[in-house]
Amino acid sequence: MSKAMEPDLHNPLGGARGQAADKEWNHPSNHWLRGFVLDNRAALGTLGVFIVMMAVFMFANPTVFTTWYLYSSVLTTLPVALFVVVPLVFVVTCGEIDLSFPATMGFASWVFALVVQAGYDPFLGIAAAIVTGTLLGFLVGSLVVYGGLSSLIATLGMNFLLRGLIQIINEGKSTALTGLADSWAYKIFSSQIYGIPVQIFWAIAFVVFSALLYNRHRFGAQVKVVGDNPDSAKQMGIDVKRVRVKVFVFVGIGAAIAGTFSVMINFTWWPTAGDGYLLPVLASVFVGGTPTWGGIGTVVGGAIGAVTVSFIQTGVVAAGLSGFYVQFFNGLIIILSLLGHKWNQARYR
Amino acid sequence: MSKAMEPDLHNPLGGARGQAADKEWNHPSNHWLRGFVLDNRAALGTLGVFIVMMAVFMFANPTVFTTWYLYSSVLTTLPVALFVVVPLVFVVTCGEIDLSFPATMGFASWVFALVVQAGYDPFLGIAAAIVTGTLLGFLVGSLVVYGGLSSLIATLGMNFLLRGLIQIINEGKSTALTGLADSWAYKIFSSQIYGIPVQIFWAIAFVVFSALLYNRHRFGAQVKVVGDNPDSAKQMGIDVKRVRVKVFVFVGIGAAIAGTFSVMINFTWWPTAGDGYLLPVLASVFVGGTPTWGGIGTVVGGAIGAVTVSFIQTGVVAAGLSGFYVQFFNGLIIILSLLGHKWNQARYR
Amino acid sequence: LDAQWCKDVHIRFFVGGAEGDAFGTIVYNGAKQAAADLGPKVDYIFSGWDVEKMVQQLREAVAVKPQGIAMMGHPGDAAIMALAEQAHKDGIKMMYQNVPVPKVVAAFGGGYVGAQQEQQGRALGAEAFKLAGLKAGDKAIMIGPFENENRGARERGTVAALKEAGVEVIQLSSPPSGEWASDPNLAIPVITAALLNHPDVKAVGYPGGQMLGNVPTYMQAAGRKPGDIFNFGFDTSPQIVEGFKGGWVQLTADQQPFLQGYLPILSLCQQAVLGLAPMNVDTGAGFVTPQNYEIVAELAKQALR
Amino acid sequence: MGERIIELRDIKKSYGQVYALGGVNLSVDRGEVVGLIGDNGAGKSTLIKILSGVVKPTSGEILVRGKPVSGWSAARSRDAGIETVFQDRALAVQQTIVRNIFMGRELTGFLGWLKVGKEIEEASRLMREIGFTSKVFTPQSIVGQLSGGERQGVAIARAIYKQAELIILDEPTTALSLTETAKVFHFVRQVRASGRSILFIGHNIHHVFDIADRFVVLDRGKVALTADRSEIKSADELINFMEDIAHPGGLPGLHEASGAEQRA
Amino acid sequence: MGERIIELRDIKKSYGQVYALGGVNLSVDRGEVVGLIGDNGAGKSTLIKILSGVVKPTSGEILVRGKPVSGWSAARSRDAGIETVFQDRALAVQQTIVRNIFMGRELTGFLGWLKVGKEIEEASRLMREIGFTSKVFTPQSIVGQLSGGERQGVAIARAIYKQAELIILDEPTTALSLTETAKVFHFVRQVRASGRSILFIGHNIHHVFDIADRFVVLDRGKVALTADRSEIKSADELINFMEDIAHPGGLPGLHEASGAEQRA
Ligand SMILES: Nc1ncnc2c1ncn2[C@@H]1O[C@H](COP(=O)(O)OP(=O)(O)OP(=O)(O)O)[C@@H](O)[C@H]1O
Ligand SMILES: Nc1ncnc2c1ncn2[C@@H]1O[C@H](COP(=O)(O)OP(=O)(O)OP(=O)(O)O)[C@@H](O)[C@H]1O
Ligand SMILES: [Mg+2]
Ligand SMILES: [Mg+2]
Repeated sequence: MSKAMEPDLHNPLGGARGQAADKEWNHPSNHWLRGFVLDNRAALGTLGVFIVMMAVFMFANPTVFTTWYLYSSVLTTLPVALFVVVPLVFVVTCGEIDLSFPATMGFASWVFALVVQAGYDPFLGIAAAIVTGTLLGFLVGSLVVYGGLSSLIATLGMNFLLRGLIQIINEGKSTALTGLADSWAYKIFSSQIYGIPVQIFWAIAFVVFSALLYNRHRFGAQVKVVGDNPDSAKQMGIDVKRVRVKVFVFVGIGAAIAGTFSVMINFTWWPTAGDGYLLPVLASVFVGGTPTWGGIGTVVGGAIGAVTVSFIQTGVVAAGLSGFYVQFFNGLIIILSLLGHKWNQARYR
Repeated sequence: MSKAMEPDLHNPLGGARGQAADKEWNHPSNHWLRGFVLDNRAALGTLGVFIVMMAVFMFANPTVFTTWYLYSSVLTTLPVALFVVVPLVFVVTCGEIDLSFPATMGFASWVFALVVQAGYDPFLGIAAAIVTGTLLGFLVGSLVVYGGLSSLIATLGMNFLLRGLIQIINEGKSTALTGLADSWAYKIFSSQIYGIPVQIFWAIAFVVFSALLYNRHRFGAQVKVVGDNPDSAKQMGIDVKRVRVKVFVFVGIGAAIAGTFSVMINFTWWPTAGDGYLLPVLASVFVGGTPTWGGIGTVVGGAIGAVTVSFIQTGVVAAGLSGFYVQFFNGLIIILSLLGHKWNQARYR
Repeated sequence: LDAQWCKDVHIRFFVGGAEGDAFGTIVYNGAKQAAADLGPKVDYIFSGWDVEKMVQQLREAVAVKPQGIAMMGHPGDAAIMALAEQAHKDGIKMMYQNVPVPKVVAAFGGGYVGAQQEQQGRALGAEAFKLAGLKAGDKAIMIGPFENENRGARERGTVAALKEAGVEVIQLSSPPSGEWASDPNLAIPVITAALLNHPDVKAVGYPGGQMLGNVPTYMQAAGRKPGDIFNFGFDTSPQIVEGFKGGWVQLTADQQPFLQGYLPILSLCQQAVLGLAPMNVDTGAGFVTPQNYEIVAELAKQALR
Repeated sequence: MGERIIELRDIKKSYGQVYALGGVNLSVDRGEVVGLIGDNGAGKSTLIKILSGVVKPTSGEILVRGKPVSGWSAARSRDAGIETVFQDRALAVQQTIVRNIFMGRELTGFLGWLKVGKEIEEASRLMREIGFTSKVFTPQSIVGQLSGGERQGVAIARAIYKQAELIILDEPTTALSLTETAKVFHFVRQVRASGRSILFIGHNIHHVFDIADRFVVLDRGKVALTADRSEIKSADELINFMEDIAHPGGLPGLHEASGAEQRA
Repeated sequence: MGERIIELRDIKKSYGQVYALGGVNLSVDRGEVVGLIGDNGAGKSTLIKILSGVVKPTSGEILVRGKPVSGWSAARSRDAGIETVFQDRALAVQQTIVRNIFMGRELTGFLGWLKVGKEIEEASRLMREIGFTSKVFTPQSIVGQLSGGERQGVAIARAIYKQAELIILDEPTTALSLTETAKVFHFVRQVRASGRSILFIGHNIHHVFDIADRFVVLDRGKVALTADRSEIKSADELINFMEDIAHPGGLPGLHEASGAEQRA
């Protein structure tokens, strides 16, 4: 019997076999900063992409990029995107996708426009829009979840269907809401404070709240578990279908707020309202570092992704390139971000 | 010791334990027709949706739907869609998706237009387009596969990037190929025989060939296995990455042919060529009964899906509804098909 | 004046449509010609006709504080008003194209270059009625982006003019995602279906250059011969010229998109450098018919007209 | 042996045309370890999935502490004090150990906000209790970084958290080494000592024989044998019985192999 | 015992900072059954993944029939006559039994077109050979419809198809009942009788002891013991040895449990 007694390896495999039953837990990264970086690598990666991109633009045209107005103009509509990007991070984490939000934006803001046009207070309009968004989110979510359909295609279908409804009823007519500017609701949600568009404060509050919801609330915890391993979640007594429906409802609410904000910026509701957000919002989520396979994601990363995407067009044009370059740079940023996140993120699934 | 000797169950569980070691294999559905139906339920389901839809349209307007011109006009543009829908069935079966085909269509047909405009034979143009499509497919596939990126987002990015390149170089200018109508290539690929557009024959040949490739060729077998369980495929010595790249190359080739056919219909290349096909083609694949999760699919179903989607718009208009209803019906057909397939298909994953 | 007398001026120019759409390309070429002649630095902006996007692009344009902005009027008075006010405060000269915004112009100034959409559409309707020899009770098809109030104003005008003349008009909406503009072949079955549904239709109107250029294909697919149907529409292009040659197309209202590109830049230069008043030009000048199409043929090939 | 915690009466379950269970009676009393054995496809996993509320039976009755229940579900099963370690382990591999342990019963305070510190503390305690501590891993480590055995540890920690009355272990020693098998056994004994019950499913009859107070043998969806420990002399007796019901006639290949079993 | 089919020399493998293997030597001769045992995470699966070319070693040498090879891959491993039944079974569950058996080596004719009839015939033969036939399932049935044991059957049929010289079975009896374990044993003996070799990985030391001609014990990525059957008297001796290397001092909980092992 040949017994090979070679020296022990300098590696911590011992732990894998539970030898050290009496030893305490120990964080692999003892320094808090290292831990912070490890926990937020996706969001920090997105921030890196954004900083590099802005540095390039600034180098190309320093004057424009040191003008506050440029930023304030982006900050006016950025909130519209943020209110959908953030809930979409939840949806994607949950292992689903929602392509019906543009129609929901259009639908909910239509209700808002109808209420305001009928002479009611805009606050009532906002409430009505949010109720509409909630119901539509519930409808879409139920169809996907209880119908057991692929969310990619089913929500695409719902986007067509809802937009079709809007078109059939409105026959292309838009609604101008010129009186809106004098309302309290406008002052609170859409004016400026010291030159800063007030909607960005609301959007930041929303992002912070959602980030907490994602990382520090039962809802976020369940969304992640459901996206990671739905069978497991089900076995542990989580009502998987309900959690799934809830994320769609969350998108519905976000889309309703986004649509309303958009109408308040433009004083006009168009039957196409929301359509233009489909691709930039989707791109933001993934540029932000939430992967497609579900279970993990980053709300803050998604928000930074939205900022990045918002600045691409502005930056390309300000850097003196013709508008023909915008699509190219959109594609480039998406591909580079994906490559960056790929390299930055360990994958356990 | 209490031994419960209850009567045996009337079920074939015995087989599960290999008791019947000497018995022969036996098909559960002995009748060939039943077997055929079971093996093709997804495609047959799609056919059912199509027939019901056409029946409704025909009921709404019998005269138009008994006119040959209606069909011949659909058959003129349908082949363009078919040449991309079919390879996309392979991509989706392989567990991926390709949203870059519109730009590939545009790029490859641009090369075709350049060659023809430069006075070379259109056959050479077709060859050049196919080479371009192959290379672009290889590029996109390599990026997704070797870069380890999510195909949904990476191909979306590539679509932007390639389209951006086309735009930057052409600055929006289209190319008219007025001489094309007299060429042999046109006669072979784009004229009419007894009132039937000749391109539909090529498309049918392509569908039949691809269906065989899918069901009766090593390539199809490997695509399915890779989409079903890539780890398993890898362990069994299949070069999973290569198979994945190959499906993207297949889409590239299909898109090149589709783009060329599209240019040959009206002798003009636009820098936007192909863009309009993104949503209808995607819808066709899933209306056709190929599920999103990979491993299974149906080429014939996809083709029938393309026919269905082509007829939605035509049917709505012919039935006398305003164009505002088209989107609504698009959405409705997608949702109904998904529900139908869901009910029709057993899922083992 | 120097050849490049406007060279220190910075202008943002809204091309309007998507990169590569037929109409936008000619506008773009007009603007580029003006930039080459006069020397200003011009940023070109594409919106794919998405009105929400246009407003945001205008917001960013105002933020950059160029001397002049040439904006599309599509978002409408209400949406543009606040930004026009800001531009006015910052001393930015404004020009509007394609869709007039009278209230904004009344409040904060600015010029307009483009056809008076509704008016041009009506004129086309009247001209088509005349040239096609239509009578009250005849049937015509009009295709257009009716789902978009502003973009569809022109086609609505045509519909209105024809209806007032007693013609029965069947309206076909083109899909809002612009699929027919990016690939007019996709409309083949739909137009065939409409013609089959209404076999007695005498005239068909098309919303823009790409579709009008594809008329031969549509007619052949529907089994019609040149001259069977009176095809008319807007814009010119090499394909449309071919259509005239083959006898497929009978009438187009040329809204001279080249001028819609050239003139706003010229006017903004004049305002910025010379202090002239903004221009107001109706570019919806003429009709092209089988009698005069040869004049535009060469220009169309170069995407100048 | 004390109160009857749960009882299944005449449970039937069919998947389409396949009958997985054809009328099974099973009960577990307080403080006993029931060993459930049976061939592949006998229906063991199906049975415990019904117990834990994950799968609904086609027919039959479930009684908790003597009372029939209706609307049996995964959540109700856990409320009734039944915890299950499933055969496929059921962990969310991209989440932390903490999130896996508290899956579905997060420690929350006001309005559902998580008590993060409390969770980490509790998770540490649980993991230490079953001996899974390490310098490399913390309760905040991602489960995907753990080895198969370590993951089983997380699953077990999750099951013991809620002082459950009945813990179901579906083949818990599958793919476990001797050392870790021993740990599981140690744990099972501790649970029994604290007056709780265990339903232990396994293929290794030696293991089951060693740990169980009572044996239930499933065969083709039916209970073929129920026997107390005292009624059976050795694991070999059980093994022989199982071979008998599986192959009344006897197959040459099998005897060769079962001989091996007996030799061991 | 005949020709040396494959030999691994000083194989090391690290996953990031984790050393899974730290210099392992292993060889298999023609016609012998080697039993590879070891604790969880000892590196058994990693080692066989290297053998089958699925994982690339960080360093070390692989010799096939005495000749060093370079560019070792899954395909080359199969060409060298090595077939593996992986721990996770590796079946494509939405495909037919035929497609799974011929995965990666489809029977093709002209230009890669499949010989469908031939494949069905061959699959029938293989399945019959290992005793997995049924009235309910045909070679064209979908694997997703099969039970766990039946799926293991498909995996084994796949491995024996190509008259391989060395068949690696990574814990093949895990989750298998006695009956089916016996079947696997029967099959292993048949393979050895036909002059081919087996590398059998398992946790159940009784099983491994019973079947193997030679034992290799892995411990923390190193070979702790290599012994011929003749050198070891009983399974208990092996069990004691493994406990010793795992816990030189001995832990109370373990002795309790290992006592159980010995009793069995
Ligand atoms: N979801 C399902 N759909 C169809 N049949 C199923 C399903 N789950 C289990 N079965 C069938 O039910 C029977 C019992 O399966 P079960 O998993 O309960 O057996 P088991 O005793 O746990 O087997 P093992 O020892 O392999 O784990 C088997 O014939 C199996 O094929
Ligand atoms: N892909 C991987 N990434 C990181 N570490 C890994 C990976 N695969 C295995 N390991 C680690 O390598 C070590 C050896 O694992 P391996 O699966 O070879 O062990 P094993 O002996 O087969 O264990 P078991 O009996 O549980 O199957 C373990 O510590 C494991 O955590
Ligand atoms: Mg089981
Ligand atoms: Mg292993």
